[in-house]
Amino acid sequence: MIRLKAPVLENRELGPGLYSLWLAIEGLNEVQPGQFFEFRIRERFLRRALSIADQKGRNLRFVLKTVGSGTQWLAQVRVGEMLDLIGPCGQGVKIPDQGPVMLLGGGVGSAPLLYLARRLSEKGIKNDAVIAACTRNELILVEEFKEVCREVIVSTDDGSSGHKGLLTEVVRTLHQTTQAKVLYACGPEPMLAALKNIGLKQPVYAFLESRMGCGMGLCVGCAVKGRDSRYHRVCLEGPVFDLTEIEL
Amino acid sequence: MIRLKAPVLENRELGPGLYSLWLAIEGLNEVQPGQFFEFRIRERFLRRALSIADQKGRNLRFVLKTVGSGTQWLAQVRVGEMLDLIGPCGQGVKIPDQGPVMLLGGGVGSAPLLYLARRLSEKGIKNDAVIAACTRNELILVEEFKEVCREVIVSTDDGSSGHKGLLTEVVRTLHQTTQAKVLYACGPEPMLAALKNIGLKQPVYAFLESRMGCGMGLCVGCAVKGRDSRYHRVCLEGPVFDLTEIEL
Amino acid sequence: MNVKLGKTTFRNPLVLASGTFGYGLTFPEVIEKVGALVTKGITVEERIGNPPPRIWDSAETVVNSVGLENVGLQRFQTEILPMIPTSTPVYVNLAGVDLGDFKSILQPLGQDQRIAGFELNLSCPNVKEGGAALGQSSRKVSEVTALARSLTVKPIWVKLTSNFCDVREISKAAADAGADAVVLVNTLNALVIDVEKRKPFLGAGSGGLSGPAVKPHVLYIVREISRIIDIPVIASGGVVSGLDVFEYLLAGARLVQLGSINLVDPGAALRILEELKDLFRREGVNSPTEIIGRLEDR
Amino acid sequence: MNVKLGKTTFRNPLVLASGTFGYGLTFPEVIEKVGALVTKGITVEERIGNPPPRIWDSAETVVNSVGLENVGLQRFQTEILPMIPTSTPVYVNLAGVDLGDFKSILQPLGQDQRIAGFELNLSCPNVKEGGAALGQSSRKVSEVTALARSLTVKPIWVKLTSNFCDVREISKAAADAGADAVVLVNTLNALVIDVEKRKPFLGAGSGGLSGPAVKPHVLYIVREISRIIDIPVIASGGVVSGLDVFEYLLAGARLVQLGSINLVDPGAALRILEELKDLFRREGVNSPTEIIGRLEDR
Ligand SMILES: Cc1cc2nc3c(=O)[nH]c(=O)nc-3n(C[C@H](O)[C@H](O)[C@H](O)COP(=O)(O)OP(=O)(O)OC[C@H]3O[C@@H](n4cnc5c(N)ncnc54)[C@H](O)[C@@H]3O)c2cc1C
Ligand SMILES: Cc1cc2nc3c(=O)[nH]c(=O)nc-3n(C[C@H](O)[C@H](O)[C@H](O)COP(=O)(O)OP(=O)(O)OC[C@H]3O[C@@H](n4cnc5c(N)ncnc54)[C@H](O)[C@@H]3O)c2cc1C
Ligand SMILES: Cc1cc2nc3c(=O)[nH]c(=O)nc-3n(C[C@H](O)[C@H](O)[C@H](O)COP(=O)(O)O)c2cc1C
Ligand SMILES: Cc1cc2nc3c(=O)[nH]c(=O)nc-3n(C[C@H](O)[C@H](O)[C@H](O)COP(=O)(O)O)c2cc1C
Ligand code: FES
Ligand code: FES
Repeated sequence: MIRLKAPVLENRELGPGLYSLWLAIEGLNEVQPGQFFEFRIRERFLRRALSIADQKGRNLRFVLKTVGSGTQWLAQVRVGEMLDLIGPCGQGVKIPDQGPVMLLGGGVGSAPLLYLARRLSEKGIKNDAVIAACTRNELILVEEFKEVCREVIVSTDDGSSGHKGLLTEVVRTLHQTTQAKVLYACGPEPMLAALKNIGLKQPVYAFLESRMGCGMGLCVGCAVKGRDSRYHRVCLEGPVFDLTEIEL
Repeated sequence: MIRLKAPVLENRELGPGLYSLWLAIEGLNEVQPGQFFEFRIRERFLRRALSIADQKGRNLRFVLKTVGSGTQWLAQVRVGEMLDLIGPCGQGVKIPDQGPVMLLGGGVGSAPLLYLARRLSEKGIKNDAVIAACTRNELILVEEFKEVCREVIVSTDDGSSGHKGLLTEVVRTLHQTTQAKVLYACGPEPMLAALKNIGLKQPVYAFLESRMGCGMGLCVGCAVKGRDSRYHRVCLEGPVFDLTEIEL
Repeated sequence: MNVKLGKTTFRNPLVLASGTFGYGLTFPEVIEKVGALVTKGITVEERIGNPPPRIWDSAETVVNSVGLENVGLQRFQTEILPMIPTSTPVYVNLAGVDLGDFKSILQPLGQDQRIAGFELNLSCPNVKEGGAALGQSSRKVSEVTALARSLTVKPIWVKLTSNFCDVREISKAAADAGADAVVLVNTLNALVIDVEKRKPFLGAGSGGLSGPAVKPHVLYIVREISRIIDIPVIASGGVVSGLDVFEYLLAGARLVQLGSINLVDPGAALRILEELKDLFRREGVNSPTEIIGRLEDR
Repeated sequence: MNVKLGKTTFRNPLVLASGTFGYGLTFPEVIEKVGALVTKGITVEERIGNPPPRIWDSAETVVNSVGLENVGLQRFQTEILPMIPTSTPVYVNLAGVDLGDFKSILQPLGQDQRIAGFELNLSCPNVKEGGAALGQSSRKVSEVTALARSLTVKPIWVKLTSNFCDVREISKAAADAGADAVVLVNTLNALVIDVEKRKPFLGAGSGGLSGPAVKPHVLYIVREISRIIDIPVIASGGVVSGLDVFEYLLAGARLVQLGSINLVDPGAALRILEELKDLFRREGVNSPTEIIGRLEDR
């Protein structure tokens, strides 16, 4: 984990409030899917966390959704601007030895799964993705997923594209679900909570969010409650947890 | 005095830390030399005051020197950006009925005098200007002054351009000084204080600065001590005061 | 948007805070829309105020050391009172060093028709005597409030400080002595340093901290105290938006003062009022009374 | 950059504040360059801490409600102490509900070679019992300090709160009871509201305010108290730059803690140290001692 300055190579709007940033990162060791960077922003004192969404050589991609002044500031950075980041933070996902793997992305939560899909496909592990969103224009990265997944299933809550219904409902009906050895899910908390309750037999790993102080294990600000009723640090032990190990 | 949004038409560097901004101001009544606008800035809670430096139709010019984060923010605004301002604030200068008038500008203090010179020349009142700065590249607006003044005398503390020496020393030696019916001075406080002591017989009006809260008479933040040992509000009774009326 | 405090009905919960709207002689279009206006602090004798600089700011704070510059009782009566706005209730902020001062002011002004009520400033950090020194002692707050109570039937708001005292005790003392409301809180004592000169930056040596950064702290105080006293609480600290006003109402404030934001935009109260109305619509709230103190526990 | 506090010499006046650098087990390259490190608060029993969310921020503030999450005395002794940094003096921040708690911790730890000293946390706003409730009473501060004094010969710093009390009196009590220094001040009580839920935003209900916005207020407190007590003052509040440290030294602080800024940049202490050195060069200062308390009057 290091602090670095990285120039913005591209900032593109993907949908309403959804932006894709490519940054050039120098002097960085390997990064893992699930890891994130802490971005210094104007307007707020603390950094903001964004997950690695993709990688091309030294360049890293981040996808963000504007939800407050921090992400709004990040959404307006211009090409050439230097961003101040710390990372990579958190534990990367342990890439499983065999597939098939199923990736479940809700909303902007699909972003970190793209990088996971890429790494899986590089290792020759079969993976299918369900990319879900409330509505059509909030679906992100579908074309990119198609490049690295065996199959990409799209679903929207309002049926404006792909399957109609909540991601969890769709997942239940898919034959890929039963085939998968392991599932990775990233999305809003209600989605993760629902996934817990649809009786999947396989391990499900969830990419969690939480309000973070430092992202580096210094402050214990990022607690998430474990099954053992203790708090775990999302930034240090996570952000990826076995879904059965945490309370949602 | 109104609050308005005004687009930046031009932002040009004039010298080290010196910037000229042109803004398009809609829906504004006449403005007077000596008046100023209060600019909303990022990074600081209170507005920052800049004097009107020139006017062309609906467009107003401001010249600023970067001294802190407020002026630094203003220095980097881009063409097309909308600024939030309140103004015109303060009392304008009463344009005298006859000349010659002498204008004494030190550093960025020359800026508001340019607009005064323009208004004087429009009224056909002869005026001479002494434009002073520490060194050559900090001299501003000399060409513009030449358009509207009878004579423009340049002086620098280090002699890198024009007369060498402090503005007050130069002023003492000029024949224009004795001819002038009235003088207007704007510059750093030590310059104004020195002017007080060189025994000028004519009235000298000083354009003052002070740390302001509101710029509109609400807070009494902008006090300057008068000869009567009372405080006067620079924003409301000023910013232009008879030099003999104030303590420096 | 009506809200009642004692027997008085205010057209909305917004109050322009003392020292940030002068004597209310400018911007009538703003004043006529707010619930009330509090004047700059008045003292028996004219005060010229503190030496400059008097103000400093950061992104989310202001530190001021104006120091109760005011025209004094006599000129206030002769020059200001005749011009004071009639479109909105005007509360006169009163400052003094001792009981005698408050008596000198309240005897002539206590029954004046043009004045809606009084805010006793027992909390100014910018004067050497009186001000916060009074407000840090329950006994003195009690004495001054009781004296004021005996000299006027108009509403008495007691504006308190949280510096170097237990404002919970002080608030109780004010309530017990007959205050109609407490105003929480005046600016926090603050020091700004000019490193080059190795001196305080402000001419007065120190000042009072206000602005959005203090809001979470003042919200806490407002909630604490509105739970332990029986008289209404008026909030003052860091309001810049309708959302902030909503929060203070939830935390238990009955009226909410706007201070520093007026300096940035004298029309801020109008914007904040619109924001508050929008929020009420969105949240299905019909009147401030519905939400005052309705912050639930976690 | 050396500075002495009692018999101890620190390599420079920078101290990493409790709760913002864990137990000092990461970033050794930073820790070895500062004057001292204060650990996260330790309690007798393990504490799981407060429910999330635990942190909120604005441009110039942080509000946290971590709530003394810690491994407890026993695991601290067995798991943490053996790994604690030796490159820099480590002060252990201690929290407790009553005298018994402090006794339980100080009896085993009081003479431990690996510990440079103790910071008694009588000021945590994020726990229901103990914390600030102790620190708001001169008597209790006196008792806890005296007890600690009797159980260790190591330096005792007493970390105080300015909320709902007169921190001047409390500081005197700590000094009289044998503290080696007071640390001024812990976070200010703060409430953040989730308007949609009409509940406090933070899981614990409320939290503590820190960050650059509090600096002018804490500077004021540091100057006031360093003038009225005979033991050294350690400043804690809003430091983000070398200039801030310089200001605290001028105001009378002997050591200066860095808190929230560590969360933004764990290497901040190194940058701040360089800035301070530059400033010393520019101002012709050879040692912190030359400027401590040397703020002139206006
Ligand atoms: C490990 C990790 C990885 C992440 N990766 C990504 C990613 O790849 N892409 C992405 O878009 N996001 C990601 N996030 C989330 C992202 O960090 C947050 O969206 C961001 O920090 C929000 O900052 P903000 O300043 O925009 O919003 P804030 O203003 O801080 O608000 C954030 C949310 O909290 C709520 N909130 C704040 N204050 C209050 C209050 N007083 N009352 C009620 N609610 C309040 C807001 O409503 C909002 O929904 C990640 C988070 C973590 C922890
Ligand atoms: C009526 C009026 C008209 C003006 N017109 C112009 C104009 O036309 N052009 C122009 O360039 N300027 C003008 N000014 C001045 C301009 O408003 C100021 O330069 C500006 O407000 C500074 O803001 P800032 O945020 O850049 O600097 P700040 O950071 O606010 O600092 C301003 C100055 O105060 C000092 N200062 C601040 N805090 C401290 C501290 N703690 N210790 C010591 N010193 C401190 C700084 O060193 C600096 O010199 C005018 C001012 C007035 C009142
Ligand atoms: C410039 C200025 C002058 C003030 N003058 C007074 C005053 O005369 N009397 C008083 O009781 N409060 C005074 N205050 C305090 C405000 O009324 C208000 O209580 C405080 O600023 C906190 O609110 P805010 O954060 O909204 O500004 C003053 C505040 C400022 C910024
Ligand atoms: C996330 C966080 C956790 C903290 N935990 C503790 C603690 O355990 N014990 C303590 O005495 N102070 C704690 N503090 C207070 C800091 O040590 C410091 O006194 C305070 O934040 C003010 O300084 P700052 O403005 O530099 O942050 C904590 C502060 C923060 C931001
Ligand atoms: S965010 Fe600070 S420990 Fe996780
Ligand atoms: S700046 Fe507020 S009265 Fe002049």
